[in-house]
Amino acid sequence: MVKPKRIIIKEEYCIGCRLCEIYCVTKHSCAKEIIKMYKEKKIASESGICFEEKGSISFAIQCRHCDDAPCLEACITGAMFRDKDTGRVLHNKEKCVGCWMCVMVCPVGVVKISQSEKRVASKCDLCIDREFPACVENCPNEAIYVVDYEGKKITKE
Amino acid sequence: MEYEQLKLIEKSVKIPSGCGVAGIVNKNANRFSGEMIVSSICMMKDRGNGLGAGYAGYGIYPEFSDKWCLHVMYDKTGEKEKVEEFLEARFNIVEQEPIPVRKVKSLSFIPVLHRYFLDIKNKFSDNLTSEEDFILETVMKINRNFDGACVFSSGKNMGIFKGVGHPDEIAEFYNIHNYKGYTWIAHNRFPTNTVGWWGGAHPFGILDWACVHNGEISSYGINRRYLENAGYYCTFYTDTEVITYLFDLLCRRHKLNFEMCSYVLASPFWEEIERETDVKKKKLMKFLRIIYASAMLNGPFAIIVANSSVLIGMNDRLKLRPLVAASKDDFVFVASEESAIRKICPHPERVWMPEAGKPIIVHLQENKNYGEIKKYK
Amino acid sequence: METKYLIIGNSIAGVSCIEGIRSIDNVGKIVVVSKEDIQNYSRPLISYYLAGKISENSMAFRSAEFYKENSIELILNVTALSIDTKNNTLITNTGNIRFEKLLIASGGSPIVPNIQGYSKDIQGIFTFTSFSEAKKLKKYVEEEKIDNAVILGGGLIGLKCAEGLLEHNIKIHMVELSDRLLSSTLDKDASNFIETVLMEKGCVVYKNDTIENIYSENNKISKVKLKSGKEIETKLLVIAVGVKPETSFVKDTGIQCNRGILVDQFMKTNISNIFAAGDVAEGKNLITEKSSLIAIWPVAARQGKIAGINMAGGSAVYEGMFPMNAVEIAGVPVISFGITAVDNLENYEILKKSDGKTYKKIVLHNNKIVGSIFLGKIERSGIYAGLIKNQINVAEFKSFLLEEDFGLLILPEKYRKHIVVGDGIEV
Amino acid sequence: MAKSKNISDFVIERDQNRCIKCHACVRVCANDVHFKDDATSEVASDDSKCVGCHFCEDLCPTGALVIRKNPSETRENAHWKKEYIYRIVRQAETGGIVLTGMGCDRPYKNYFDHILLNAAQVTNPSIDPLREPMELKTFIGRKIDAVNLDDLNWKTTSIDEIMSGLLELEVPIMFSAMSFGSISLNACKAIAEAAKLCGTYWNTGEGGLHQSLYPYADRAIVQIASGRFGVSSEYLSRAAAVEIKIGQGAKPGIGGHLPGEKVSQEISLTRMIPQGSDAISPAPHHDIYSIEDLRQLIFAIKETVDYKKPVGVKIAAVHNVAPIASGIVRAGADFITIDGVRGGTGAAPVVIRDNVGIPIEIAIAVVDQRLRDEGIRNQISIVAAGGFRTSSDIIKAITLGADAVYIGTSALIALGCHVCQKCYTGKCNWGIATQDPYLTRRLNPEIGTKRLCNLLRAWSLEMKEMLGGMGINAIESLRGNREQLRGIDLSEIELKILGIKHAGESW
Repeated sequence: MVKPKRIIIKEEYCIGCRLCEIYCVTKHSCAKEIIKMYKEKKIASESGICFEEKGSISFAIQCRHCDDAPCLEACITGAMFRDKDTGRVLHNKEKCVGCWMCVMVCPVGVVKISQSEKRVASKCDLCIDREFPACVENCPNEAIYVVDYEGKKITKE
Repeated sequence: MEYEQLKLIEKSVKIPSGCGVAGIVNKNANRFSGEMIVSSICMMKDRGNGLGAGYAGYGIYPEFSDKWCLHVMYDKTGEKEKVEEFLEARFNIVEQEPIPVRKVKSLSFIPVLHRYFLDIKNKFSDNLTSEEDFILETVMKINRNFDGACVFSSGKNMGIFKGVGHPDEIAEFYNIHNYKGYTWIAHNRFPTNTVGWWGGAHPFGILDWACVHNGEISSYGINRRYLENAGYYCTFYTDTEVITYLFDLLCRRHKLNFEMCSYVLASPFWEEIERETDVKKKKLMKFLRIIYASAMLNGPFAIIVANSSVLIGMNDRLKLRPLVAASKDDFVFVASEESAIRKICPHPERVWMPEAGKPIIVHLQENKNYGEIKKYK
Repeated sequence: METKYLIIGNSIAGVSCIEGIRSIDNVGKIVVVSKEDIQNYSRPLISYYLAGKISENSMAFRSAEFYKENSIELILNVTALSIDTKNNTLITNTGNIRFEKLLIASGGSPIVPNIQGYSKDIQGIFTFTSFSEAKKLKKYVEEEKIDNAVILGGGLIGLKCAEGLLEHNIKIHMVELSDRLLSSTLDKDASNFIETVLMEKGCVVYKNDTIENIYSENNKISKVKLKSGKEIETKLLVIAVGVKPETSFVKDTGIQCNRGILVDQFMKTNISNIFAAGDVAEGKNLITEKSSLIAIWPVAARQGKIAGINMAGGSAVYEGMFPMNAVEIAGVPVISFGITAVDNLENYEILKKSDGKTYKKIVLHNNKIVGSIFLGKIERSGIYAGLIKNQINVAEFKSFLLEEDFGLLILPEKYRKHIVVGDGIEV
Repeated sequence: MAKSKNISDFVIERDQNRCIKCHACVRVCANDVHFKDDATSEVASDDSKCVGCHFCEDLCPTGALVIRKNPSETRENAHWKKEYIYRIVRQAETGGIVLTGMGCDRPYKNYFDHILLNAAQVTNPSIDPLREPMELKTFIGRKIDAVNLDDLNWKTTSIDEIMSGLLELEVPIMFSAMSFGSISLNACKAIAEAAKLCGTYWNTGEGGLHQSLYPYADRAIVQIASGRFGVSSEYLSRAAAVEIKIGQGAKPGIGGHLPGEKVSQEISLTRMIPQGSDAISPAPHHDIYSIEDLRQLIFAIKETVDYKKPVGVKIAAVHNVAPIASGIVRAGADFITIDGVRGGTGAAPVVIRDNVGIPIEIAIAVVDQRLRDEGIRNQISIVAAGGFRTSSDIIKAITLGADAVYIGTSALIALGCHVCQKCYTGKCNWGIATQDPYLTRRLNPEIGTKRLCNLLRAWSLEMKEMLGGMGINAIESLRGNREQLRGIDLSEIELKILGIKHAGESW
């Protein structure tokens, strides 16, 4: 199977600014522009990121696209599936009925309950249509970066 | 392309290029008339603008071969008496006379030209480490402290004849054809940096050394300050001066052989040094370049340097000035243009171009004590 | 008929087994037999179907291409009768099939207790485990315009069926044998929450009670009488007391069974080329360290896959899992793990916290989490599943376990680094 | 004490229709300038606490913030400028020494802006750095004036001894002394890694060498200051070179001062001083009261490092810098570091930083000339430090006679510093001049290293262009080559001191 890219988190460089969340929500919103989206409350989706902070340590974690993903096994509708060409674990909002089995088994706890009208699961799709996920692209301190399957860092240059 | 056609083309196209240099050496030290060098340098008349030319001949004073011969020029304010007084205090003046010259209408501002054949007084010579340093110090004193006077040649059995004018005029003025020498170098000047002043013409000499140079030394500023550190003072307002003094410092004082001298003056690039396979040579190249960093000559140049036992031709590290060499029987010719060589030796046995930074070193068979004799390349 | 791989059962265990086999051998012939008549459907979705939330054609959890791509020969309406283990042959109602490797994934069938007055052909009495039953029930409810129903059994199936019927605004009478709803997964406090929510929706719950006899008129159910003496007029009774592993066709075939078919860590039964997986199999329970029957979807999926890999000559080990449940009842999401209701308290430790709308309970046994309940707020509860699976000692951060913002940051650094920096982790 | 009458230096303008109330600025400001109203999640700021470090402005995802100088003006007065007035107000309220960070910010003439470079034309072609190699390689340490015959015939090993005592720099720029303590460990790591990658050296400053920096010790110049922080024989043997710090450009004559808040556990370990105590290095070395004492210390260190590493001395550029330098050379130092008045500091009294010391341009000129007059210039290297802003400053410094330069402030700026001069508070929002883990994590050393390598690469490319323009293809021919410089609008005496001609004079 195709091996997915991964986001590596260096918690020692996360400065706790939470810009990753802002850009994630913006990218996945219909407004696609920060001010418009936040101002007109058109927050169409929550970010795929869970931000955690305790004292001077903080980090933002999102779906790990695990090789042996427990959520793929627990999903009763086939909404959670592995995308053939990119190897990522993706979630099909239409098929999901909101049974929360994926929320139950995700060891990283990054599957959220969507706040939009249809209460279904919601998680990071590693910005399927972009070379670099919005969170990675806008982290001011490279606390999160993308690596290919062998673990080699993928950078702009 | 036939040689004759080549000559025609050259005539028609006016290429304003910098100075012209030429040098001839007879390896068996057979002396020959200065006529040869004159016709060779005059071939490159277009390489000069008539504001300077000059010749240096070796072996021209056989009768005073062991005497130090100073050529001194005094302009109007020149304090000739004071200089001579100063010389009498230090030397026994064996012979002194005006340098024999001939009237040449086109020359102007002609200074008083005099030559002295000297023996160092024994009260000085007893506690002297080296005669050369005494002469050097004397020349520096005259040039710096006596207005209007300047020593422009200070070797043994050799002499420099130079002035403001075309090479043929200067040759005629000094009757160069009357002298016989085994090594001659000549220069035709296109001065840009300093106005035509008789002292500023090439060749530049100190002790036995004489140097002609086509090009510009962009590292002049640091070379000059480095030389002052070692007691050489530049008074001729031309960058060529530093080359002569550097050769004296490196070869005579520090006893570097000429190849090492080229590692300092035209240091190989660091990449080249890295690529060098001979460990000792590599370490030496690197060490010389570190120790003598301020002596490196930067900027484009083609130089011909001579002393009583060697003729050297060298280009800068990028060979931004022409220099070509040829040889026939026991003669070796070096010049800015092949035409200057072909003028006096139409069919040389071998013609070649020295690589950037790699010197041509021609040693005379007689063994002279300048540096370790290295096989002629 | 001959095949290399034969799979009995076409639900998640069977499908995962196909994926397991094909990950090693994508050439060997696979035949799947199913007693039902639909190409692929997800059993837990039948309650969403009943509630009208999803239509029939979105019941499938694998598309038709799945069967084509993996070149699966699916034979429907086949009931397994017996297994001739010596000649590796499965005897079914439509003929015999020789196999090299067999997987028994027949799942479970509803338990129907014998109640006085019950008989199979009385109309209006249903069980609720398969899609065909759900279709019949939905049709019956619509046609008969049922307005009240009795559900025997307050377990997961009973509640999910109740929720489905509530959508048809039917008044529900739920009869539960034990002292609380969802007794197998929740404790008293949590099930009280559920009970109050159901009552608000008009559902009546009778605890410590059961049905003593059933009355019917012209062969259609009319009334039931409870042990407590209460009588309820109804035209609909759903029996949801539980499920037992479908091992009828395995009797006297030499395959060892307890309640379910006993399997080792490679999902093998005592007969080397016969495997079992899913609701029918008894695998290792991580918490009790013994083998037990855990009839839940993720267990069936994992067991099926591991069985498939081993059947195809690969080597995969089933490290064991533990009971876990996620369900949303009347808008209240509930997630539970492992042991939640503990009777003797000597070496267990209970951490509990609840405000009006949420309830959180952690059960610890010598500083390791052995069970938990999350009601109302369930986000990030999977982290606790990870802690149970990896048997992490929680002594140092015990005080944070009930915190609102409990997250990875509180976990021991080595484990956190593995999750944050390392690649994925399976539960 | 009545409310402070000090007015704030900056005002923060928040564009309300850009602000999306994401509270990033509230979370990150170490000076608590921004705060939010929990109920309405509105964001406001307290101008008086702002130091103008621009971190929030840079971070704001919608560019809603603009930091502006406080426009409120005192009456126009060429003598009583606003900053002098409010410095007295502050001292009237505190009675203490007013501290500051960074380098002197007074508008004294910057001589680099009054020196013009040469270019070669017609008679002398400029060299194209894209075609021909341009060599910036520089060697720092003690050399000899002339090679002697025994060396040439390899009878002695003096060639190896001399070569081993030299630092080989790929580019004549090194990272100046900034101790672990005044700057964060991440900053040190970024600088050390960059020095290693770019083939140059970094100075540990007087803060000792932290354990995690041992892998970069072979590229470190370790400092021995009057406080002797973290000095041990291992410290010396691990490093590439040793530098005895006598003075610093920003605070000549006084010692180092690391405020207690910045002395964390890691620092107390590295410096071998109690945690939280002010790290004061006394004004004079208490064992160097004369040039002979310095000579003894130099040779004591040389003995420890078995004469295999260059031992240098760092002095501040003061009035008699030339004779001092000459003395230091004769005392056996292998290189001299001269730190000009514009040199930076983590903490120093503002009156000393702004009024004591002379500009580095002049110091280089006079020291180089003095050593040449005494004929000892070629025995040692001169490293200039203090306020180099561009590669042209560096080229001019080398042309005046320096062998190489130290850059400090410009390196910090590459790491993110905005020269807000508040390093002494230890609350550097950019994670550089601070030990607070909440702030130091903001400097990702991998990014820092990349930015520093880019800076060195950019400057060396520019230097090669300038060299090529002058028709020189090796830095050795530029060092001390003052013919290539011309002064502009400089007085006779200034030209004489700098040893350069005025623009318009030809050779």
